Amino acid sequence: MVGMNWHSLSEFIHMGGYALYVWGSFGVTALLIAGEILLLGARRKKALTLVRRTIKFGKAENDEDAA
Amino acid sequence: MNAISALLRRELTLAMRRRGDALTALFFFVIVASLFPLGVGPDPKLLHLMGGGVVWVAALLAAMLSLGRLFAADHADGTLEQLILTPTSPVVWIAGKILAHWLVSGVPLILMAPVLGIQFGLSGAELAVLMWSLLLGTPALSLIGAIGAALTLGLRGGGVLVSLLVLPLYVPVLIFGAGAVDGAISGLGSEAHLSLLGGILILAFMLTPWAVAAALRISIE
Amino acid sequence: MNAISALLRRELTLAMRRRGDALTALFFFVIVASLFPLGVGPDPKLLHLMGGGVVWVAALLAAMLSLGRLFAADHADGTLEQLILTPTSPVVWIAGKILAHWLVSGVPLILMAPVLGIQFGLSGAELAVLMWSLLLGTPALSLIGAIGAALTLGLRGGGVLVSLLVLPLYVPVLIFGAGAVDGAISGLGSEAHLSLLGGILILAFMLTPWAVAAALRISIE
Amino acid sequence: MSGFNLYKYSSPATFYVLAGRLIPWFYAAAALLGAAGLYVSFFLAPTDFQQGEAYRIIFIHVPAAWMSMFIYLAMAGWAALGLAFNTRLSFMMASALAPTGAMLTFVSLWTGALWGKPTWGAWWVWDARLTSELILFFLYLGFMALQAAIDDPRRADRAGALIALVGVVNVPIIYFSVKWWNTLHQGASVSLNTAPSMAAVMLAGMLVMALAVWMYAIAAALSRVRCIILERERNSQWVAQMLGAEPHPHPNLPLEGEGTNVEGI
Amino acid sequence: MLEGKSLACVRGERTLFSRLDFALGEGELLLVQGANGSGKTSLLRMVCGLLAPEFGEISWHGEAIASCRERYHADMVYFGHAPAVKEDLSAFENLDLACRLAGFPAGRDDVKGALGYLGLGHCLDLPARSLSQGQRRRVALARLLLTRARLWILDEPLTALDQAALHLVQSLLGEHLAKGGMVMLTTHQPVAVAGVVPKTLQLS
Amino acid sequence: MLEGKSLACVRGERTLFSRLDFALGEGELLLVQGANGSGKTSLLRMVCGLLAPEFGEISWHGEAIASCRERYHADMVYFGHAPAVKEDLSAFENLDLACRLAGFPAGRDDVKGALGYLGLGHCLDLPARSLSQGQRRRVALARLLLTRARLWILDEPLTALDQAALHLVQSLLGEHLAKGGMVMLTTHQPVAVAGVVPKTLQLS
Ligand code: HEM
Ligand SMILES: Nc1ncnc2c1ncn2[C@@H]1O[C@H](COP(=O)(O)OP(=O)(O)OP(=O)(O)O)[C@@H](O)[C@H]1O
Ligand SMILES: Nc1ncnc2c1ncn2[C@@H]1O[C@H](COP(=O)(O)OP(=O)(O)OP(=O)(O)O)[C@@H](O)[C@H]1O
Ligand SMILES: [Mg+2]
Ligand SMILES: [Mg+2]
Repeated sequence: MVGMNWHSLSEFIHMGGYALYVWGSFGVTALLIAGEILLLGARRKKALTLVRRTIKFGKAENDEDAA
Repeated sequence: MNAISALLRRELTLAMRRRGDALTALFFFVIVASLFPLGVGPDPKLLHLMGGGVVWVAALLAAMLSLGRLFAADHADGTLEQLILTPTSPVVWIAGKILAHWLVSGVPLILMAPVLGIQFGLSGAELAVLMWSLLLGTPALSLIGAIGAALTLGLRGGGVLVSLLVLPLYVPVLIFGAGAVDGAISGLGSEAHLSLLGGILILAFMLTPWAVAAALRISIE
Repeated sequence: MNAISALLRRELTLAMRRRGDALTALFFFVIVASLFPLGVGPDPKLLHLMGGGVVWVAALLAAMLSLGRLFAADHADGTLEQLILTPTSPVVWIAGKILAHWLVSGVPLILMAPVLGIQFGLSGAELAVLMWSLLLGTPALSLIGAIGAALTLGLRGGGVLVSLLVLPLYVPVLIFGAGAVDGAISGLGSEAHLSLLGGILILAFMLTPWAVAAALRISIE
Repeated sequence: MSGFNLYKYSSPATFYVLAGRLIPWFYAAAALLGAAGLYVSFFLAPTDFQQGEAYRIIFIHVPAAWMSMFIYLAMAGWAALGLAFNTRLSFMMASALAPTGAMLTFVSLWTGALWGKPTWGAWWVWDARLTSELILFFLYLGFMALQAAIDDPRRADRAGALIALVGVVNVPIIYFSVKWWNTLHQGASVSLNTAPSMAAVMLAGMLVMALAVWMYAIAAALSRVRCIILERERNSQWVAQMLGAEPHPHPNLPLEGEGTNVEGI
Repeated sequence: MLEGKSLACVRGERTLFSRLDFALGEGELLLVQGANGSGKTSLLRMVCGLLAPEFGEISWHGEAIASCRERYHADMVYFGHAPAVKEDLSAFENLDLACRLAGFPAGRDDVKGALGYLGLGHCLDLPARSLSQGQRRRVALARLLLTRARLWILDEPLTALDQAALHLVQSLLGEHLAKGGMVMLTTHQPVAVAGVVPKTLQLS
Repeated sequence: MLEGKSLACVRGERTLFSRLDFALGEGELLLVQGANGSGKTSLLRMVCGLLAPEFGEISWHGEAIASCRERYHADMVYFGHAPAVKEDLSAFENLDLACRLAGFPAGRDDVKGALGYLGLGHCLDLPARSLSQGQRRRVALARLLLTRARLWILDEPLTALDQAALHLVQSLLGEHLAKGGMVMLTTHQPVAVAGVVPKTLQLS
């Protein structure tokens, strides 16, 4: 760990005694952003399968013939 | 005008017929305000400090709960469609309905407020300010709430939705209303708060009927 | 047992489907508790003193409001008739319905309570007592409330009636529940209050299903 | 997010493709700016002599707070466009912005609470800013809950737009009322004392992070709007063509975007 | 003269109908027919102006209904699946207030007469909640006796009615048509109005 | 064998009927007829045990229904004015859960089959709120395909149904009666079940 603030990794992690608060903030933010990206991916996948199904079977009323 | 008076008459007849329903708001107001001393404990100083705030929160909750009655019943039984299909302009009868709603559920709160205020040890002058603030505030609550009620018609989870939508819009009314009473209690004066409340009321009166008309059109489809 | 699990499944599916509705109680709980500081003012000392009482009053109101959901929808669309016409004993499915109701509207309150407690500056130990008191108290509220909900089915002014009927029965729960938290805040201890709450819960559990069954029979005619 | 030629791009089919091309760039910009911003926040910015390292929360807290308010404005703007010109795309953009906005509002509440505990000794106080941010969170939740409760997309669009507009009228009222409410009772409870030399680094860090969050918000909103477009338009010809399959023939009305030739996804 | 041109209706993701045209002139009866879920109710609501068509236009005497809303609604009566009868009001009050709201105030005797004609003479003052299914529908239908609107839009007005009421309603329709009124109607039951050959509109 | 003996029904201050007797044996269809408000719904609810008769007794295989409630209800299905269809559940879920609750769990395919038979195959997964009036009634009627109850009590099961559904329901009744089932029915529309001469009970 270089820079003018920290002399070691553990010092960096310790955050001058405020680790819980600082990492709690940045960590939860990172988690939320990652979660949002994952959710967006899942939603896109779901939308695409939905579209494929619709294209294959046509509209809802044609589902009947297909089934 | 004829249509408006017919509407008012109808709303008031219905309210008389379902008296229990009309009393819900009032009753709720009373119990919320009366439960607090039970929950918080009997310390009179603490209660006096809380008084204005508690009564105003109770009024706000009561107003919010009574919103369900504003359009929902008429929507369910088809009367709302019939109203929309009358030749009268929607803004007119919507204003009439909101007025009736306030007469039935807002005015009793104002009349009951002094009784509750006394439970919290408010003095005569403080009670007067409380009533004035409610007189200016409750019609604003009815008006603003009507937008939420109209938007959530017939939706799943209508109850919570209307609270969720309306609550942020109610906050300024609550703050100025309770602020006026607190101003009287602390001796800082309450004119500023009251005139702000009046401003909110005027703004709400000018804007909401249009917003509600738009919301009803959206909801009725 | 089969019927019970089907019933639970149905209630939970419905709750998931009408998530908004199920969240009503929770949301109401949150807003009542959050409006108070807005009404009463931001002084942290005052808020800490009020904390337990406000959260408990909010929980009580939330529980009372969610009673409407217990039987009313099933009554309106004819499902209740069908339930009564099943061969299962009414006591069994009524207990199931109340359990589902508590799972959907009571448990979330308990889980949310610490967040609200923090807004009022309650400490860790105080929060623990708050959660315990709610864990014992909210099922009792659901059970007791079910009687009122069943008696007022389909009546005009159901809303106010159910509050009127249920409120006196709720007051002891409120007093012991808020008392437990206040005991923790003032350092007087809260075991006695908690065990009284437990007693109320057991009593309610043994008596209500029968009372509700009788009430439903009366209401359905 | 504004600045497109609305009339040209208000067709979902065209916009879908355009957004698809832009998204990677916005994500890349967000990542780069984010890395730079984090570097500034943790390595360039010195320790605060009063608050110690806890103040570093500012680098996520303030950008999130700024963006939470800005996104609400953008959302209301799209809603107004939608109501005025009846363009479906505007409504879709409004719906696409809301979850990201709510997420950032939550971040600012969360980081604020985590900052408040070490500095004020309380997770929460009823300060004007905090309170109005909480109410903003409710406004977002209300918008999303309303749209989620409506099955018919057309009604959902319009109802959501209406409440977003009503909300935006109220935001300044809320802000001032809360501010006044609070200051009437007690003096301002926070003021961050920083050395003037530090101010420049801090400001730079916050600005870079804010830009990063902004880019991220755009990327997320565009991804979401693409999902919404797919979900809503899955019956239309252009979606079928785009996915390279013959649509099932059915004798229904032509939907908007029919015949647009679209290459690539 | 009511006209619909190349109307299309989309509910959820389904297109219920498209390119639908119809015209309804004075003295004519238009029967909208179709299976359950084919979109009859949706069409009638569209014609009333309660539902915006996805595509196409509806005009009243040559003017789009959206641009002459007040005049159009003053000349129109709609009877939907929901009968707009308040459970807490008596039959008399229900009808009386409905007429006032719609702007055709009728005297007490007219109102009583209309209810009596529909066989509700003995329950004028019973709250509607204690009326039977069919009696409630009759209260709602009594509006048709008092309105002066020329266009009637009726969605399954015959459900829950017994034979006697069926005949009454049919003769009511006949009188209205004979006076040059217009009726747009859906029903799954057979309707016969003496002296009128209905036009039909089939939804599939 | 269902029997009612000298039943009387009072609603409000009116006696709707009194000294009413009826009997319903295996394979028989009992049509309850009468004008609007004559008390048909009240009678059926009485027979179900939802409404206590003012006077008289109803018995099932010779035992008063109050004293053999569980057995009686296990063998009975009631279909009332309110269709017991939850707006928030899909057609499939509605039927599936209704069957489980009533204690005749049916497999997924049975449920789908029943809905398909009633022409709802394409809207299995639509929430009931977006179904048309008639489609909702069909969902409720699909229960009749899955139940093993011998006694069916049906209050106006034909309202809002189109011709196709009418025929389906009538053939369903026919099959049930042919297997020795019993049906008690009210309707204002004509019913014809092949091979069965209905008994009628006239309320006035
Ligand atoms: C849950 C708690 C908190 C919430 C909801 C919150 C909310 C906000 C909001 C909405 C802003 C932007 C307002 C503006 O630019 O005018 C903001 C800015 C800021 N907050 Fe917080 N805050 C919280 C806690 C804190 C704490 C504990 C501190 C520091 C001790 C803090 C320090 C700041 C600073 C320094 C700014 C930037 C001020 C400026 O740009 O004018 N906040 N916060
Ligand atoms: N949100 C939705 N999603 C999908 N389909 C929907 C939605 N809302 C309505 N529908 C469909 O629209 C149709 C409603 O049609 P409508 O009520 O006009 O039928 P109808 O012809 O009046 O039928 P009935 O004779 O049963 O009254 C139904 O087929 C229903 O499935
Ligand atoms: N509280 C009451 N006071 C007076 N009469 C009442 C009361 N409650 C119900 N009634 C009467 O009881 C009758 C209800 O009968 P019911 O619903 O059984 O009729 P029905 O034969 O099913 O009619 P429909 O064919 O219209 O469904 C109505 O005539 C109604 O007026
Ligand atoms: Mg219909
Ligand atoms: Mg009946």
